[in-house]
Amino acid sequence: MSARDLLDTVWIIPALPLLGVVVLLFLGKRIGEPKAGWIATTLLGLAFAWSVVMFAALLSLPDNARTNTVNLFTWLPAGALKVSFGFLTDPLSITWILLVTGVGSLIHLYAIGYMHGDPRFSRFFAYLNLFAASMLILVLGSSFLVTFLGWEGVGLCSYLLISHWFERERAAIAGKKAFVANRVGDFGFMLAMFFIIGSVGSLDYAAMNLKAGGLAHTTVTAIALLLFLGCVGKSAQIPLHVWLPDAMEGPTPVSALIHAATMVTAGVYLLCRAHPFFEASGDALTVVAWVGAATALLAGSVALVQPDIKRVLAYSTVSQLGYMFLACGLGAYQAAVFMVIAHACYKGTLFLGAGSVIHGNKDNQDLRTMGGLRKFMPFTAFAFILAWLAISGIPPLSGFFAKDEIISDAFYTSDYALWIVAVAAAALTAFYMTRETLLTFFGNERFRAALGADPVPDHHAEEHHHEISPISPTVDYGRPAPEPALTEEPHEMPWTMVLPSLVLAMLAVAIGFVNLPFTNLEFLTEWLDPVFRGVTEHGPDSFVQGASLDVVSVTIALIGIGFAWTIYRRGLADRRVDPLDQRLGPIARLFGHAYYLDDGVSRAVSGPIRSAAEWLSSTFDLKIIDGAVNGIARLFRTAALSLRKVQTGLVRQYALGIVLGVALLLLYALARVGI
Amino acid sequence: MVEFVIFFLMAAVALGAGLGVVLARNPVHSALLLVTVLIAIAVMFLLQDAQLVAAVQVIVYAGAIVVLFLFVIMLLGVDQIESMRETVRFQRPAALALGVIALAEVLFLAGHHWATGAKSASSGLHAGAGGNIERVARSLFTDYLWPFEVTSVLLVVAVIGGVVLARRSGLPPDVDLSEGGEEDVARGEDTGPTADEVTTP
Amino acid sequence: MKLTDTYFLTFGALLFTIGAVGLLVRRNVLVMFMCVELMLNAVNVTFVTFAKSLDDIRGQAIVFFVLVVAAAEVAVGLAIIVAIFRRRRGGATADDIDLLRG
Amino acid sequence: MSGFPILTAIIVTPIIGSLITLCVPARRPDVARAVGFVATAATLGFAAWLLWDFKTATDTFQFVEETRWFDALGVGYIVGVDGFSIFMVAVTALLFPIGLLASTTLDHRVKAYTFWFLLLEGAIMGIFLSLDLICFFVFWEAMLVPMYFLIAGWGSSRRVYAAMKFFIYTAAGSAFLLASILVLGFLHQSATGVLTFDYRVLASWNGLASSTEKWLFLGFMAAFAIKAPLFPFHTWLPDVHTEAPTAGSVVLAGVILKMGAYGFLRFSFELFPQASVYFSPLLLTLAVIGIIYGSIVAAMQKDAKRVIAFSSLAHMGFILLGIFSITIFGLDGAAVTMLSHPLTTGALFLVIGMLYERRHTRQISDFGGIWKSAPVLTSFFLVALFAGIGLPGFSGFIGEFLALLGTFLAHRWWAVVATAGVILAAVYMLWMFQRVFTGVPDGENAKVHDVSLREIVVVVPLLALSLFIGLYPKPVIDRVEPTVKRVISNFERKTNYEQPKFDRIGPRHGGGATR
Amino acid sequence: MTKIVTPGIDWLAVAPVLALVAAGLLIIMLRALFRRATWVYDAAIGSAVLGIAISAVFLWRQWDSIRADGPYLALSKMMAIDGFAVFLGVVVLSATLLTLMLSSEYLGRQGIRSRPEYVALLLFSATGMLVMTTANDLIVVFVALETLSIPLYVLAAYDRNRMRSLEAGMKYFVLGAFSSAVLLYGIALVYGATGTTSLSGIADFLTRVTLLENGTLIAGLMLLLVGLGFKIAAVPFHMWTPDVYEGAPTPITAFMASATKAAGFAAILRVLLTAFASYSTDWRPVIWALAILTLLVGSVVALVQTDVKRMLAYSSISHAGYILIGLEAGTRQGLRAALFYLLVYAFMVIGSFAVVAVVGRRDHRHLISDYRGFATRQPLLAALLAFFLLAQAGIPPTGGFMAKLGVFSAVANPVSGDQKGLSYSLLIVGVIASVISAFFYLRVVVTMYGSEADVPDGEEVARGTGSRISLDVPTGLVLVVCAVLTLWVGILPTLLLDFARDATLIF
Repeated sequence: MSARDLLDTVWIIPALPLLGVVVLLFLGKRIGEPKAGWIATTLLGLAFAWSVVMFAALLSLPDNARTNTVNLFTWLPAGALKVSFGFLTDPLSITWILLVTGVGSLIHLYAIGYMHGDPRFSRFFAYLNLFAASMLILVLGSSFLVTFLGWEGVGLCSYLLISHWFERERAAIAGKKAFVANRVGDFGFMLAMFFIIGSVGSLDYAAMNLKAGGLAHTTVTAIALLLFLGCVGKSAQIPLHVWLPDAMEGPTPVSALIHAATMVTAGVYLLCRAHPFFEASGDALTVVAWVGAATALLAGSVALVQPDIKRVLAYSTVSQLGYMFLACGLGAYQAAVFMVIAHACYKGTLFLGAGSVIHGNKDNQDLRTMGGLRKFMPFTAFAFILAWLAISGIPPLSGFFAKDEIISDAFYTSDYALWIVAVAAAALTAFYMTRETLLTFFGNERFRAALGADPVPDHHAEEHHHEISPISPTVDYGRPAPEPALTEEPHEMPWTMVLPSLVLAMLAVAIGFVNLPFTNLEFLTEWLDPVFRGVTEHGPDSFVQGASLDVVSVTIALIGIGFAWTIYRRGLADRRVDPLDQRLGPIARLFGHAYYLDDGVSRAVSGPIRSAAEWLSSTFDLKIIDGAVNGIARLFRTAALSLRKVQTGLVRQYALGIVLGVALLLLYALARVGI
Repeated sequence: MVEFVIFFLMAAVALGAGLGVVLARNPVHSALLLVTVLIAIAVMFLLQDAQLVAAVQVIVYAGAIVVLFLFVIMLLGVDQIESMRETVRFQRPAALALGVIALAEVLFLAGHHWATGAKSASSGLHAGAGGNIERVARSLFTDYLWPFEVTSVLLVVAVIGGVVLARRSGLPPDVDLSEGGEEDVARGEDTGPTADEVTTP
Repeated sequence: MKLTDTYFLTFGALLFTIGAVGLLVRRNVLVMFMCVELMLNAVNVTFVTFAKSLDDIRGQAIVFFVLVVAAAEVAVGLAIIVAIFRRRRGGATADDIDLLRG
Repeated sequence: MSGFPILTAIIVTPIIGSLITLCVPARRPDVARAVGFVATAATLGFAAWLLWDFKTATDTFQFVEETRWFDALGVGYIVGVDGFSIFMVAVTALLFPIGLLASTTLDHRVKAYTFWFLLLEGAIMGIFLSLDLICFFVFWEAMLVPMYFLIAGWGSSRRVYAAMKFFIYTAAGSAFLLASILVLGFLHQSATGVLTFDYRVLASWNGLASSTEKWLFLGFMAAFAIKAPLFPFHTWLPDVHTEAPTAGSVVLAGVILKMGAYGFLRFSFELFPQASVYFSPLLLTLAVIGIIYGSIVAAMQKDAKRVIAFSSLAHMGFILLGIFSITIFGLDGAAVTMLSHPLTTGALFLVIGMLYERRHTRQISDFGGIWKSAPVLTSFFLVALFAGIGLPGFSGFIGEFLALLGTFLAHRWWAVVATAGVILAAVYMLWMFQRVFTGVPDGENAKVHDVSLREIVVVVPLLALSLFIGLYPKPVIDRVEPTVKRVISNFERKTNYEQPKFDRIGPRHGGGATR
Repeated sequence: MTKIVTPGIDWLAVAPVLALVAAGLLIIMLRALFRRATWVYDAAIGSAVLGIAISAVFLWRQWDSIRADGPYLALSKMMAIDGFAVFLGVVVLSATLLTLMLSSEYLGRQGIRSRPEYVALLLFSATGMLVMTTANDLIVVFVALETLSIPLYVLAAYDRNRMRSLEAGMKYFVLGAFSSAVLLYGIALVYGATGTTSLSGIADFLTRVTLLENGTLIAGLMLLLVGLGFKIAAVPFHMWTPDVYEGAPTPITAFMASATKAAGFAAILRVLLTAFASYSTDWRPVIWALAILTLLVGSVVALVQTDVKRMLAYSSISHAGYILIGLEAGTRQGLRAALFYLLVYAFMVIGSFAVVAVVGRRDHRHLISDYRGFATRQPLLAALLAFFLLAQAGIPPTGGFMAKLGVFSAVANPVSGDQKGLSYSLLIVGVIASVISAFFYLRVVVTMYGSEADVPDGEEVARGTGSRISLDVPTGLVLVVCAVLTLWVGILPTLLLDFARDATLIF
């Protein structure tokens, strides 16, 4: 069996979780609680194993032949268009499936513990598996259309998983919001596909690689920007990022898997995959870079003041995704991929940690009522702290290498404005992550305020997962901190939750070594090189330049950490007051409300847009259009009623009618005869 | 010239009496004026070489039909002066106007010489043997044999109709099996779904 | 001055109009019937005049049919009136009979 | 199967069934139902057989049967299928037994209900199979009566108004259709001396003056645009949908709306190719307005059925968009959507009907939290919802994608606006879903019981089929496309219309910029 | 005095008429001889049926002879024996027979007296109609018109206990007499202009002679149209129709709607297509205008009626409009369509009135609201009424559709180029009117089927129809015959279409 034959079996990878979906959907109830989770996890684990096999198989090929397409069947044969349902294996897709299956498996495992006691346990895992399958189809697809299938599939799963606790209104709304925002992106994706068919004549990536360079600039820019719109939606870039913070209404494993590690990076994947269009356009790249940079900065600033443990992470994710887009916009696709991998590890760890904290705090997510938890949850705290250092860019952790490469690339391409933005965002990152870590695990134990109080009868404790409170656990900026409701001290999580955190934390520490910024040690870059052949790379002019830029990065990170340390070292003196709010004043409110973008949109939607639609449906449709229809009927009726009045019942008037007829006919005769 | 005078005299009488029929307030007077019209017209028939028709006009029309009218007037006891006030709005002016218009139209259409047809060769007014009576008879029994026969049915019908309708019904007047509150029903009636109901939501 | 057909025909038209208008303006059903008789007589005049001008005896023969029809109509018409008067005494003008309308 | 008049069998079987139903005593509703099931199942069997035997390689009409009906007007009974009609027949045959099965909860006047329902099926089959214009019109008009009685007899509160509106509105359109058919036939007669209403003959005739062609096109359009419905002629649709019984809504949305689109495809295109090209911008515009407008108005509805009704308006907009793009992709897409929409919307209506049976209300505000009390039912709705809003993997996506693609290639900006409808579809459907199914159920909503086996049997085939077509549309497209190509080549032969070139957009040589 | 030689009598030509007259006279004699006998009525019906049967047999013989030897004129050219006459004769006889059957029990149920005379009058009226169908002379037209009308005046007023019936008779009489005077004046003018009253003679004259001044002729033609338009209830000469149809005994209403309309159209078709064929450019616009007015007024005013009979009266006005469409086309195809329409319409309308007659309330009102929930009380009758109404609305597969298809195709296929616009516009108005008319037919159907939920407190039930319905055998037979024929023509129209075609071929 040759390597290529082996690679033809790549379909097994998405098929495994898909099998899980079928099994769990139809038999989930019967399988019951822990087993359903184990089935899902095992299947994804097997997929990971098979991904490793695929990786090895691909590795065994010479590096310029590391691509293999397997067509399963003809999906859409319409007219001159033939779209196959096919899978493409190349270094890019292999990287992503390793990531998806690997991180996915860990988070599945984590979810077994996290979702314990949930009434819809098996369904949750069915959705998770469906998500994994969709994501795998997305990255393995051999054409835009197959990718789009996965693209929409992950959107669907995102919707279902965010709304998993649909009893909570906010969860339901958040799911809807996510889907709709993604649809706005899909609008771009679909139009881009039409453009591609119209210009390239095929949706296959192979055809794209061949022909993209030969297209007119306007066309290729239009394609690139429309695709980019899709990426913006999926990867929560400005201005479509609004759904991601709300998506935190979903269970935390979902946030970790979908809204941090994998799905949101699909936009980056698509940028990488469709880079020939972007490269051919050039202008589109500039747009990508600036949108990415702006997102990194603005989302970072919003994260500064958020009181909710998950929301900080959500805005952080948006910000980090901005870095990845910035990298793509600079043409540093390998750097973007590197960042994706590193981010998946450390952000995954952070989310899992946050989940554990929330779990251990009776669903409380408010940073202001935590503090000092490291004593109660030592493993969790350990993993979280490692990831915090990684994301803050402390060498030699993975975050340092990944982020530093992007920031440096901005410098190398002489986009100094971008470089400054990137550096500023890095400072923000260091600050808000430090703030979160300190408020959670260090400082005064603010949750204790409740422990002294009357113990609340605890008969709900056993089944607090079963009954979902209709109030959202996430905390909006400006909402007063809730009274702590803990009736016992926080506790460490079971091993199913701790183990994945620790493994991911280790990866977050170590994964940076796959792409060290030294010649011959850039394993990842070289591995991906066949995919991005033809893309100009920028490197440091000299070792000194590179080294000094690194120093700048680290310094900036340390400054951010230092600021946060001075403010939050002892936690909060008063849990109602965040000192940062006082220092920043009105700017804090601006940050806290995310520049009022959500408010503005929702005010517009519930205000003028909604009343316009209301007018359309109640006045225009019913009164004007239907009114015209009924008006015709009424017209006839009015005519009938007036004609009916003529029929007086008086025979003499009837005779008058006859005479009138006589007079008219004779008049006609006169006209006819011509007198 | 004599003919001329007779014609105008008769025309004036006929038209005047005709107007009288319309304007007389007592139906008996109308009937009597109708007789006058009929006799004046009979004279005109004589002017037109229609002797038989003139005779029949007097005998049948004046003698039978108008008498029938008078008979019914008396039978029903409506031989009294009635109000001439018009209760229906615009009926009179409209009737007058339309009548005059229609008349004017006919006259305009007819122009100066009404008849445009070629003279009939076969059944001329004076052709053939015999007098006017015989010639009319010949026409009736040859040309118009079929309608002539059909009129017999007409007369039978008239007889039956008269008998059937004028026969006493056996019910006292003004008591109607069905009439109970008929007027009421006719006005504020409960109707089916009106067009409004089915056209508007 | 010659007595032409036109005089007779115009007379006929006038009489016809009087009859027609009379029917429109009178409420007494009996008088209305009389007006119909006026109209029929006007037609008769017309027929007889045309018979003369066309030199066609058939025009005179037609008058007989008109006569018969008029007689039959009057008989039936008067019978209907009698029947109506049997049902409702007094006030049986044409305007009173208006149950059916709309 | 040579010689067996299968098409006639498809038309006549339900009609015979209905006549048998008439003979069933009224106190035996079970027997009437059984007759109904047998008749519809037999029809489904015939349809399946037809589908099996349908040849993919040819673009002519198959299984043609031809007899003279009455010579006085040269009218014949001519039936045949091609790629456009085959799937409409199939989906009709599928929806009727399902509709009947969904109506088993009905407990009054079952006999009459079954009678009308079967009659309706026969008439609809006749519409899709007739190749003689008069014959077609007879079925087209006859279909109104059973539908009218179904709505008026078994609808909800304002059924009288709705039934009347449906009847009069559609009859108004078809009146002009009849006039145009007659004028067309007689113009053909005076030009060629042959009086016939045989579609195939008239379609191959090319002797209409272009102004005449436009007028006749408008006459046909009056009927089809109302039935479809096209934007300003849609107001009967929500009223009728809301009031009709569940099975009525299913058939209405599934098949009857498609008759308008089918009419355009079958008749307007080949009979009046020049006028079709001439009017296509107008119709495209109306279709696009329909998509956007339908979506916006759907979002604002308070009645769940009205939401779906307006969503049908939007979906029909996609179909008409595909049709009037006059491209192979567009027509393919329209044909696929015509097959797909009955499946998804049918399922949606079925689920709404089930909810109505449980709660006796369709007001969105009366619901809440159904997902908790009836999770399987909700899953059905959810799947149908996503299938309906064009999620890839379901049939709706294939259809919409191709329709939009065709439009994009021929008329770019219309497609751009129409694609925005994809966003709106998600908005109104998910908003309704959120209000009806999510949240904590209270009172009555908490007592809603989940689906029964019968209800599963009713819904699952539709959704499964939608999924199958979405993942493997090849069998459908293979059967549709020869006919599509025939129509397109007819356009290219008779008019100076040209299919947009496949990959004409912006090659670097040749002007550079996109048009 | 010379001997008057009467023309030879063509006995076959007059036989159908004679058969009816003989039956009528027999009834009168029986009635006169056996005044108190109760069997006279049965005997009257028997002899009437016999008379109709014999008449029909002779019509059939005429048909054979016409097919063999072609049409001919009889009795000094007063009669035209042709396919047209036979076809409409069949319509008249069928309508008469069906009316008779409908009346047989109705009279007793309504307490109407003088029943044998009723039958006789019906036969005499039919006699007039048969004469009308064969008329080839304006005088025959006039005499026939009176012969068919005067019995109808009496019959309309026949229910003397009921003021409405008398009122109907009175109105019909006054206006009928008035309009026949107008008609007669028209005949006089035409006679004056052409020197003849014979239809074929007028045609000869008009083709032979080109009139320089044809004012008199045109005026006469217009007045003829007024008189004949009155009989077919064309707008604006229609105003008697609703009142008379509503007031008259229901079988008589059915008779008027079917047979009288056929006879009226027989006259107007013959006059226009035989005598004035060469003047078609003059009368076609008039017919066009009358058709449009008739279609629209008839169907629009019917929308707001509350009484079923009155609604059907207006609908019959609009049906006259459809037949006028066929006439307007002025072609053989149009004539054929008009004839076919008349035949089919007769069955539809008699069927409708038959149901109405059966369910009539004791106080003789027929409010649509009385039909509320009728379908649940009398499912069969309701179904039949619905069927007839839908047929009248022109819904396939019923005869009504085929009839409308016929007239529409006639105007869709105009002969001459210059009047295409007129024809096409008529086509449009026709189809619009058919939509409007669907509305009011459906209103009744809706009332019967739609609203059984809101029936009744007890009072409503007592007032409502259907509680005391006794469907007698003859009426049942009428319903079945009408329904079967209407459906049969709708599905397999060939036989009757061919009949209509042959009737016009040998015109």
